[in-house]
Amino acid sequence: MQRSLYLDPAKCTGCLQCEMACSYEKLGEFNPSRSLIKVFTFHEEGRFAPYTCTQCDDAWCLRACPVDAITINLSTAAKVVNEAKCVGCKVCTIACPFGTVNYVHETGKVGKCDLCDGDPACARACPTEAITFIDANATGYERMRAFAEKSISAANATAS
Amino acid sequence: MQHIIIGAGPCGVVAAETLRKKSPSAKITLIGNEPEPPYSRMAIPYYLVNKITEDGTYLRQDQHYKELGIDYLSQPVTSIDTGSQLVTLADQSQLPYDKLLIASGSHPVSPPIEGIDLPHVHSCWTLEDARQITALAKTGSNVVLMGAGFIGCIILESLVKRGVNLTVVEMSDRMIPRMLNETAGGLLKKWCIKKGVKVLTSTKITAISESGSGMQVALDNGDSLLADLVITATGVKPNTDFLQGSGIEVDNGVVVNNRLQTNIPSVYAAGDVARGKDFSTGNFSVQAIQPTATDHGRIAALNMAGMDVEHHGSLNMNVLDTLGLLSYSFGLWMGVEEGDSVSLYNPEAYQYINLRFGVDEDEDVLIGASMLGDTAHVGIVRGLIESRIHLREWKERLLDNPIRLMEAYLARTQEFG
Amino acid sequence: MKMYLELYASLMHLLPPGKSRHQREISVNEGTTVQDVIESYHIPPEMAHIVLVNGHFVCDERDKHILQEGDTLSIWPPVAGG
Amino acid sequence: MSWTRKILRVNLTEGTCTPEPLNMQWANDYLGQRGLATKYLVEETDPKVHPLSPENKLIMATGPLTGTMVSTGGRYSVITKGPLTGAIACSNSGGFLGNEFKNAGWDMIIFEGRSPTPVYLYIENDLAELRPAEHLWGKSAWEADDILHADHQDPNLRVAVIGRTSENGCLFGCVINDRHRAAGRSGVGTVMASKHLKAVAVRGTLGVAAPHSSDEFFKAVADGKEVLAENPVTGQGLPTYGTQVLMNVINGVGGLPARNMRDVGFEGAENISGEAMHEPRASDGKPNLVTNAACFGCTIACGRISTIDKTHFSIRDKADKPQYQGASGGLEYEAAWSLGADTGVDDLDALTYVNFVCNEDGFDPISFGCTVAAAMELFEAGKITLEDTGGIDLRFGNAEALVAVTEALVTGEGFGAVIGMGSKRLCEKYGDADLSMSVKGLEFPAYDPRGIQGIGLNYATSNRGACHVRGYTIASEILGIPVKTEQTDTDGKPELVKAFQDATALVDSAGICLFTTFAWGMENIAPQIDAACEGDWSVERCLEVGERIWNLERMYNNAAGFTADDDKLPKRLLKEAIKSGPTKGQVNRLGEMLPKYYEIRGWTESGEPTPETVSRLGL
Repeated sequence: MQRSLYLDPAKCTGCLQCEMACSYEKLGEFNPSRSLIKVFTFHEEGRFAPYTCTQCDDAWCLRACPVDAITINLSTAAKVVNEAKCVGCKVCTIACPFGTVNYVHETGKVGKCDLCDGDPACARACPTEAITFIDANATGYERMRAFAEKSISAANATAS
Repeated sequence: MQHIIIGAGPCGVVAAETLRKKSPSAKITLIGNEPEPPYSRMAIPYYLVNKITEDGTYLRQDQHYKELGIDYLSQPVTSIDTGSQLVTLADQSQLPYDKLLIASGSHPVSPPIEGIDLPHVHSCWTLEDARQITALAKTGSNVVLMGAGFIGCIILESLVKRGVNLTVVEMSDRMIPRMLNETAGGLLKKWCIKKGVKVLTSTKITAISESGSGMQVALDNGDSLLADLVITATGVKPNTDFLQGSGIEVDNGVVVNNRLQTNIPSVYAAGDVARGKDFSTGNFSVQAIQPTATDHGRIAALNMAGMDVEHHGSLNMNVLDTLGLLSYSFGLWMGVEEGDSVSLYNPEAYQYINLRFGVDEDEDVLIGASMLGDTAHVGIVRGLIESRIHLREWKERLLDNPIRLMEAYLARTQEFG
Repeated sequence: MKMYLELYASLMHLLPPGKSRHQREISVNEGTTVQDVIESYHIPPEMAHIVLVNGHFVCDERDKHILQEGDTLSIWPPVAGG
Repeated sequence: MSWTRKILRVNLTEGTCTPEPLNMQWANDYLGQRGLATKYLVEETDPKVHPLSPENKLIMATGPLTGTMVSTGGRYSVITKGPLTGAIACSNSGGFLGNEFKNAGWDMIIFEGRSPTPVYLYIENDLAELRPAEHLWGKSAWEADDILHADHQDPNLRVAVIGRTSENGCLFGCVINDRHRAAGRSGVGTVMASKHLKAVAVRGTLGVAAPHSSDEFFKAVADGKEVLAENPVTGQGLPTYGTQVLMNVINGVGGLPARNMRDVGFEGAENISGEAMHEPRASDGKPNLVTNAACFGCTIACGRISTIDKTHFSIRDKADKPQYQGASGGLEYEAAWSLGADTGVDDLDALTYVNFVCNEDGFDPISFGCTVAAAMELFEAGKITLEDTGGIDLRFGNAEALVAVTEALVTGEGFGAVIGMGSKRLCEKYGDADLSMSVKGLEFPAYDPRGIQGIGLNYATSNRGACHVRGYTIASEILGIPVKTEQTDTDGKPELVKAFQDATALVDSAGICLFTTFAWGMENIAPQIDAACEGDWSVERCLEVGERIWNLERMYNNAAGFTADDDKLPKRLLKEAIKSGPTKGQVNRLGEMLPKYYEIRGWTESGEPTPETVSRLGL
């Protein structure tokens, strides 16, 4: 069964355990600035929004990559950056309309969420179940995907 | 069904792959005209600094085309007979097609000045050009880069890293004039100078002549420069010469409709060669950028496969890394008349952000942006522009502080705040 | 006899309908203990953490503490602050 | 690995920023943050220095667990000599700044001297430099925070900043970080202002290295988080109701002081309680409380994020102040008590507004509320007049007066300047020093020492003056954590106070939040320190370090001129019995507890550590 990250802003307290877990998983250090999941704070509204790649079907990043460095992990459906191939051209960072691929100065490559091979560290670390890794069909992160399909695809092309 | 795709850049390759997905049994032929397997020009700067080897520029793995059942030929196309639906190759062989995609890309153009044909004057477009430049751009070599546009700025870093004495000569008043305004272009120039590059703006090269073992480059201000290598990066033009006489309408690029179809119904055009629809203006023009090329490739292929898919236009956008300073532009980055805009300018930190908003009912819609410096989650600029989201109260907040763009995006797409 | 029951924090929802935020006048039989009230209002035993009668702690022996007419029994779940 | 082993020394007089290695011997003896920074202060400054002179130093320090995945591991403290008290000041703050310091590669920043002109410190990893802050001086903490974010075009910048009150000389100015977290007490912000240091803006991207013993570390961390999640207080009570759940509890047990501690028990308590914050209000059907919120790394998330009723008098006509129209931090229990019960005001929106202003302009709501309360008592007694207050009708319970005096404090003009002196100086000025409800010049928090004996001993002996979070015996005396002790007994309280004080000193030095101790004992904390830090950090060693820190602070105060005579409570709490309620008739019996406390501390009768104690603790 395909599983996806389900991000629920209503449950997020903004503690950033997810950012530490992500950076530890990827870098072996606690470094929120290099986390691939990011929590945004809405001060006036008193809301927190954890945010990362939805692994969208359309995969603008993958399509935009000039050197085939972004591929699909067949078991998780994650769009994964192959660091050995990425040249750091950054085209994917402007192509992804969700802003979830970022250039990483330290490596000279881009970074994005790869679902940790099917066991996302962020979801494990989240104390409030604001981040869960669940059956893809049940995820409300369809909200993001619906947004993707509704607006971006529509803007770019529609099948009639 | 026989599909032929002329051009093996990113556009052609994506089109071939899309066709294979949608038409499992169709015969697909992809025709390139360089000796190498399909590769990406975007990767050349990284090849120049030995970050990758040549095969690191290849668009796909070796066996990819074979595995997908895509025939790949490397042969220049000399002509097309749209009446009998035949493509003629340089070796005089002919290939029949049912649907044809012209994705032949573009080529660099150089200004008609004296000495432009000298052996050590090169453009930087193909892998072969890159090999030549690698051979000539050695530590301590005097190199003159003609043009500080996209291509010029992309290869700037590789030249500096190769240790050459670099002078950039740009006839416009600033660097990357098609992407940055005076403020941002000026800041980028300051950055390059800080990094040890000589940058001459509002300056033209008038002639190049041989001088001893090198060359002498004459400037319109009366000065001259010594050069072991001159690299021209003064723009590109669509590759349409081979379409002469085919009946396919060309007007500074192949004319297409919003299904990327030419005036000949069985022929489509896409990528740098096509005058596709611009998302922001609704007009048809050549964008010559990578994301548009792959958009085009995909949509043209879907239509070729018999689907009816309308292209609503591609967003003109760019990202450049010039000696470590990132610059971005999206959509109508110069704005529209009467539209609101906001900028933040922090020259000490080499940071600049400028947002542009629409007018009338779109007064709270982001229509363009340009930035200098690191911008996290920058893709949402595309998201905001292409989805035409009304920012509502967030527009005021952005006018107050444009760095809150990501918050605005999340608030308005996740419907809180 | 009449007495007052006060429930606070997450126990508030166990109060019968009424106007005051926390307090209800309730009728109990003579001889009713603190424990009897806790049980009859379905307050989970581990949630009856701070138990006061007229502001005085009833720590152990809740089942022996017999309530009097007019007493106020106040109950909180485990809470803390600083 | 736990410590970055690097400290930054900022000489404001010279304008220099110099890195130096952390003294690891001291780190082994004092762990970090509160303890370690105090050691530096003790070694580097004369205890008799004037707190607002260039010779005083101000230290911002993280703990070894700051920036790690240990729950609540995001704390930092500000250590200096406090201007309100003249005693050691150590104010602890959450939010996100501590982590950012650590990620930029610094354990500690020592500020010394005084800049000739306003500056702020900008830190981006190894880059640290003083930059001009003329454009920030005179701005509120929130405005300055906004400007710094915009100037640096960096949404991820973390900022610690002082407000206008500190600049104007208010003696209880805070250092505000992340808009509504504060190193709040003793006037540490005022010291920062005296150095012409407006703000510290930090960006750290270096990462905090993995602990040396990572398997054990993650096991200890996971165990710790599980304990917090399963404990009803840290797992449910605090996230739902925050600290404000205490308002009704403390009122219910006869421990809530009111009206400058003239009364015990406040009839308006439930209107300003945690429960009331959940209730929909009449105007828009929304509750005051928007959400709970966490500080960095915290799996409890007790923070309150609230809004003010848009129709409320405090903001109704302030369309030009959009910062009060949306959500922000507060109310927490202490602020709700000091601004509310102690002034007799039970208007939740007025308190929320005043609390926002405390955050926006960086001043301690406890000291402020208590000072206003003292002024109200003096006003009602006719010793402060309408002329003194500039027309503010400063009676107990007058919410408009509370708001007016708050706004006066921000400008620092007229009566605002008087309030800014704190209650001790204010009461002395108006001829009734006994009305200042303070110890060593620091105003009381929200627990009445007459109704709760142990906390009275803690207040009297707390090294920074009347402070609940130096030894929060309320946990035991009222809340039954870890075990219930009788609130009106004095037996066993010296031991209880010492145990809480020592444990707290350790927790405050580790980089974690004191609130974990509602669920964690030292047996949960020590393994996390042990796995993160080199050396063997047993429970025993942790407690010894805590005791060492306590004694170090004490010796600093003694050297600064404090004596046993300063370990006292205001007369009111010793003589005026509680008039009504469950604790009727009680006074604090400090005299029964203090000698025993000195004895178990290993102090002389005059309150000085004996030579044996000094030697036992290696001081």
